[in-house]
Amino acid sequence: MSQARIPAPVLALAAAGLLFFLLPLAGLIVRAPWGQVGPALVAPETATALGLSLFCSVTATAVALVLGIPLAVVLSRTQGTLRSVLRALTTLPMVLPPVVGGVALFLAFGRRGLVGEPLHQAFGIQIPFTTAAAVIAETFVAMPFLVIAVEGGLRSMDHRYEEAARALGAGSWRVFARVTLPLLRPAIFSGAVLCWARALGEFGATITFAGNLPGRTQTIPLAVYVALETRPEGAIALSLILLAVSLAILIGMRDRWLGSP
Amino acid sequence: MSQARIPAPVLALAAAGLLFFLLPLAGLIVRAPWGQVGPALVAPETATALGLSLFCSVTATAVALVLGIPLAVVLSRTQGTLRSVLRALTTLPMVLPPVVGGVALFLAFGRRGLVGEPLHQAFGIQIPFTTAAAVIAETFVAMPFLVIAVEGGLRSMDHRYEEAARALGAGSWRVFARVTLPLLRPAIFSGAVLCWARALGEFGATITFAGNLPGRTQTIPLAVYVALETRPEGAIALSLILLAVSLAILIGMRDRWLGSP
Amino acid sequence: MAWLAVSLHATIRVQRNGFALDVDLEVGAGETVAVLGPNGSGKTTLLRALAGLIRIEGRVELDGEVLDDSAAGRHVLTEDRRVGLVFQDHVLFPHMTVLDNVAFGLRRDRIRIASEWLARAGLSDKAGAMPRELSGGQAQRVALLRTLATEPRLLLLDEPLSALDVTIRAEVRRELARQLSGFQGVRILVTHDPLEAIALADMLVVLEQGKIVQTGSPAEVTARPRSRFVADLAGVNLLRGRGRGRQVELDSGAMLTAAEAGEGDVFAVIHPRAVALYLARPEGTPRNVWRGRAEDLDLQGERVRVRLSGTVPLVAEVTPSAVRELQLDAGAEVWVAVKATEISVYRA
Amino acid sequence: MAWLAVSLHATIRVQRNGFALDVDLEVGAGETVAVLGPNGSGKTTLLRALAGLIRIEGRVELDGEVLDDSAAGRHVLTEDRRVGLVFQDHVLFPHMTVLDNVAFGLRRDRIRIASEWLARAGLSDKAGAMPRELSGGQAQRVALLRTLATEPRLLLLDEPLSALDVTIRAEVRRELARQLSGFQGVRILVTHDPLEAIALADMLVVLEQGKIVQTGSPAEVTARPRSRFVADLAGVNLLRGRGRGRQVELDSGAMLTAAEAGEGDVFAVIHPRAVALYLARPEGTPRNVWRGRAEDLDLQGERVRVRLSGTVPLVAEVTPSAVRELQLDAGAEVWVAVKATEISVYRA
Amino acid sequence: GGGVGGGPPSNITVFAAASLQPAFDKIAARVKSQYYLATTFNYAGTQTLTTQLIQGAQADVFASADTAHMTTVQNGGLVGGTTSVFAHNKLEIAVERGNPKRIHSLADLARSGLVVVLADPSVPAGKYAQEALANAHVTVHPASLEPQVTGVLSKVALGEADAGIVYVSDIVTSGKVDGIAIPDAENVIADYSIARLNSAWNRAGADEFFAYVLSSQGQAILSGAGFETV
Ligand SMILES: Nc1ncnc2c1ncn2[C@@H]1O[C@H](COP(=O)(O)OP(=O)(O)OP(=O)(O)O)[C@@H](O)[C@H]1O
Ligand SMILES: Nc1ncnc2c1ncn2[C@@H]1O[C@H](COP(=O)(O)OP(=O)(O)OP(=O)(O)O)[C@@H](O)[C@H]1O
Ligand SMILES: [Mg+2]
Ligand SMILES: [Mg+2]
Repeated sequence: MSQARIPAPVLALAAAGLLFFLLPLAGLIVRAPWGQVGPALVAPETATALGLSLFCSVTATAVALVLGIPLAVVLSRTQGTLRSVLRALTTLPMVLPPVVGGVALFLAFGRRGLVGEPLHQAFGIQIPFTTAAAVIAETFVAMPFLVIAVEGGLRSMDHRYEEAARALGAGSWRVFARVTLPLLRPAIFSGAVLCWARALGEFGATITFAGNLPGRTQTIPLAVYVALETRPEGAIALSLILLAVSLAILIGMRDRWLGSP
Repeated sequence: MSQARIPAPVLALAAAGLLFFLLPLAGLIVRAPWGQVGPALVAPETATALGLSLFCSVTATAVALVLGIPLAVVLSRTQGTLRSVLRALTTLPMVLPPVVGGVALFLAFGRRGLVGEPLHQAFGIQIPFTTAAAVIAETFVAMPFLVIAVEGGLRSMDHRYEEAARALGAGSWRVFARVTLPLLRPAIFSGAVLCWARALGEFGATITFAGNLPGRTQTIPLAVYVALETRPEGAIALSLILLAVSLAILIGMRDRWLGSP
Repeated sequence: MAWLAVSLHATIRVQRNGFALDVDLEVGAGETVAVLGPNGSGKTTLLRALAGLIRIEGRVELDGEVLDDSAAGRHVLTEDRRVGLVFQDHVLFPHMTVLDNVAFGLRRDRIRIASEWLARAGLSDKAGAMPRELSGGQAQRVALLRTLATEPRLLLLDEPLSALDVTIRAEVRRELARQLSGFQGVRILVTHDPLEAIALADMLVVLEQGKIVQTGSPAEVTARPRSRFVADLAGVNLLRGRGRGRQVELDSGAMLTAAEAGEGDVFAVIHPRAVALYLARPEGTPRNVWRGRAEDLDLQGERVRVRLSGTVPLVAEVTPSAVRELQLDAGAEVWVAVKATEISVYRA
Repeated sequence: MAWLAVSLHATIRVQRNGFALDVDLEVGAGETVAVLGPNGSGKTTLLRALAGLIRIEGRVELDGEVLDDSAAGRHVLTEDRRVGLVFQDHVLFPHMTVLDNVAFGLRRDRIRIASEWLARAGLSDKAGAMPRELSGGQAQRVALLRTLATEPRLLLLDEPLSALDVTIRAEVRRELARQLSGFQGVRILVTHDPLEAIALADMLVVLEQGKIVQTGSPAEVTARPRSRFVADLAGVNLLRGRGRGRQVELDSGAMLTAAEAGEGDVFAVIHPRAVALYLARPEGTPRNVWRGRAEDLDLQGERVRVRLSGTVPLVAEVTPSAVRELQLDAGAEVWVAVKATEISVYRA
Repeated sequence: GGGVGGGPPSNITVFAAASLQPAFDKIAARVKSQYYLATTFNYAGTQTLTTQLIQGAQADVFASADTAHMTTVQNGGLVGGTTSVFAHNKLEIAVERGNPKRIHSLADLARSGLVVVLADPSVPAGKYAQEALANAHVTVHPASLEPQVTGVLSKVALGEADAGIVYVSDIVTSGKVDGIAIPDAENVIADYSIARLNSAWNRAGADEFFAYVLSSQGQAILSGAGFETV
């Protein structure tokens, strides 16, 4: 293919943009306390925090898929003002400072929260300070990315496939499961990747709502924050490990999964 | 239109998803220290911080547009492994815990940083602790959202428009400015909204790299953080003001701007 | 309106900003109706309304069952209507094999029945293929099978052949004709192609701007076009005027002599073959003789169509040898003659 | 190969997984070439290669200027070629007015020149309209103007009429013919429609699977088809066999008697009109008489096409009255006769 | 620096631990009216401030919540004068208003069913809390180890945690929780340290601020905010 040349100023700006991303990462790598990476890597706490990070971010992504895809479907059917309002409401967790997000989660799911209080009094269930709380915090912050990506996919989807399925006698569930979902796969996947990445880096809401307990709620970003207090070098080493793992996962994902719908 | 019914379980999950977003927001509103909202609203620091927040987030979005659209154009032209690698690199700032992102920005643009040091020695320019630093921190964290949205738009664009323009004798710059950019408008706009929302809520990288200087780098999320230390009610009141402003802006945006390309 | 013992009764009104569809339709069991009309005349809208994909004002009754009745608030969902819908460009599910596509609408014994349909159509070897691996013609045939396999009571075909190659189209049209002949329900076929309509339909319905402007058997409709669109379809010249005995006064003022004309507003149809061209004024029987100018010539197979301007703008169809003899060229001045007996006049 | 004093010389090879285009083309100044071929035969690929939108192996020379020469590593960018490209579905810039679309390719006096082009085409009143407000035919005419306004040396048209309504198509075809007649460069027109090709082109090029299988004037090509595709286009029966004096031995084993047959591999063409059908074995001149079975009947205007199976599978074209007399029906057994003089035989 | 009745009021930048905000804001107001010296604060966690200073941040005064970070900054050659401890802070048990869980001593924190939140041992408050618990021979299973004292405080204030160990000054500032005193025998004292920095642009102003914090007026303000004076 001989595609249109990219104009030189555009190329230059793109290079500047890439550099803007790469320089800080390069800084981390160049100034990295490489001596600390080895010990950090073998430290049992690292493995625990990394495992917990992956577990929580993957679970949060799964929850976001289960709740977010239906929400996107409903959003994509709305019109006009209702649509703007719903869409703005789903975007708000992105704007809310994460620490306040954590406070908001307390107010909803905490021991004194709107839902948490009856839950606590009826069943003695306490959500804060558990791994579940970490998952909830990450889901709250990261789900908007999934919802927005899937909704975009739905809007640009060819709805005649669904119509054809209905004309063939498929009920609403069958249309959704056998036609809509498979056709949405690329949008779902790219939304899930964004959501997962955001969940993996989540800090503020998690530390507020789930607290910081190694092995239970201390994900890598929390461990990094704590380590910054006493051994900044170790914190950077830990961040590099997180980056390397994410980079490997992101690159390992098949290109075709990431394609536009 | 009589569109396919949404299956009941999907509706139920969507309601659960919406509730999941709305409950914490409702918690904030129900438990809000309404008595404090008034004073917070009229406090001169609030206006300063809000103005700074809007200024920084809008500037960061502008920078992200200038650097991110070209980057997305280049990304959309790459194939195979290179594409995966570049795409993963652009996604990394999402994964990096923001505080570490701030440290990375020091390592790149700080007085001792890769670029900052020569800059400081040659021209005496210092980036950290300036409003520019706040803009840089927000751009670093928020730009990936724009890049990924625009790249998606580019991939699903009909490239025959560009081919038609070339066949009409338009050089690469004219094709880009008069055809590609206008056709990309919806994707650019929706990416810019995501980017702006993320920049508006940015905290970790900003406080680390730009510091917490009222009137210079203290955006609302930073003011909220400081207020949480001493008067948590004020902090929540401040967050509510931020939420209300963002909600108004998000709803005010025309629906058609947000449509998929 | 009394409901007769026929299979589909529909009174459909759809209002959209700037467009209104307003159609009454009655079709007998086992009949094929071809719906023709210019772009944007509402053909697709009509099919979508019958399929239940859009809400209508009015009433649709199929085989005694009321599918839509806006007065009674009744609306049967598309999936419960047992209608079959075939789109212009197949719309096969891209993520399923051909076999799974055909099996999609079946309830039980799905794979066996779908395989049988494929086998009957000679497409067994494509059962495991994905839609993108099929040629356009094969894909459209599979789409047809997929719909027929569900044994719909009402079959709706929206330009099923128009996306196909001319060379494949004849083949798929043959197959369609064969399949339709074995199908018992009501069939409604939207098409742009008059040949397709005439080959496949028992009745034509011509839509323009959301209204039915003409309906009848293919022979009736093409013999007595009532609009420019139908005249173009039938390839004839359509003139409009006022009848005065055996004369027709055209809107342009020119007079036409026909075998019979009647009184009042009339249409006059002249087949292009009946339009004769001469270099000199012809003497003899033709009553209608004017001067004209050949605007352009269009070779169509073994005939040349000549578009004439002048007193009465017409299209003439002549042989290539006539073109040579007359030394016809765009811009040439000629005499135009039409025999009175070749002009068919009927009430507007 | 010696380069003659004609305007376009192209030797184009494009390799894609599973598909290879390999074409040599020479076109004189002011000539129109129609490229025909089944779906996927590489017609669009050829135009894109000429436009410089894909890199090729080989050489393209236009009016003495080398646009592509893979051996010398030369590749002139599309925007510097002065080629015009018109797509099947107009591809007007949706965010610009009609006037801005037409002015897009102009260098100076853009608005004035664009307005003139629109005025000449009678589209001045649409100058301020956005493309979505145009009908399909108008949009395609604007797309054509937009390209012609840049005065390209090479005009590439990729099925410019196929997205249009049958009724508008004739009108746009006329306009296209008029515009093309005023255009001095080389024109290459991809089409599916044999009528269009014959009406507009000086030379036909038939592509199949990336290779040119036949080339020549419309009359030559349709008179002597060399492939099933061309025979279908021309609407004739094509048979293949070995010539033995006046006999042709078909691949199926049947023998055909022609006026002249020659020796070696040959094609035999029989026009459907020359195929006569009888209920009883005909006595008399026809040398070629077989039994056959009417597989299906296809009404085409005032003729009926009958597809026959049997010793020699053929298509016959008869009048509707003949169908009634013979009581022809799908499945009817008939006698098939073809006069030896109606069979044209030529070397394969 | 700006003298009384002198030229235009001058300005200093103070990097201060976030817990000092209530006291330092008052001090700044006084300094401004008495010396025409405007103060710009950069309040953040001591650790963040340390990172920023090491990365070359310009500031006139640094007020740290412990001596360890001050030592780090000093070892980096960034301190331009003497360092001085200007306040102490004692630990207290923070409980919900009205003390519904009836917690009266460190030993009560070991009760099962209580949600106790501590600061992480990597921050001074956490380290001191551990020392205090060790002094009292109590083993606590915390629900969370907060990297910031605020985290402990806000969780108790919101009622999500039953108790936490924080500084007295935090309880005074917060006003949302009750404090249960820890006997001196078990308690640990934190030292707050202040210094003028090498990078100071306004040395005179920095020294004025430094002196005011250690003056009796300054100490009175700190005392009012819950700190123990030196
Ligand atoms: N989704 C839609 N929303 C609004 N208007 C529409 C929509 N689809 C079609 N229309 C309008 O409704 C009218 C009828 O359109 P319809 O598609 O039924 O025409 P059609 O006869 O099928 O045309 P074609 O021959 O182009 O397929 C047109 O004016 C069209 O612009
Ligand atoms: N972008 C592409 N990438 C890979 N293969 C392609 C691409 N476009 C076309 N092809 C393949 O190249 C071959 C030639 O395609 P081309 O579009 O040139 O055919 P065409 O003759 O124009 O067909 P049509 O009549 O359908 O327009 C086909 O086998 C097609 O599948
Ligand atoms: Mg339609
Ligand atoms: Mg093509």
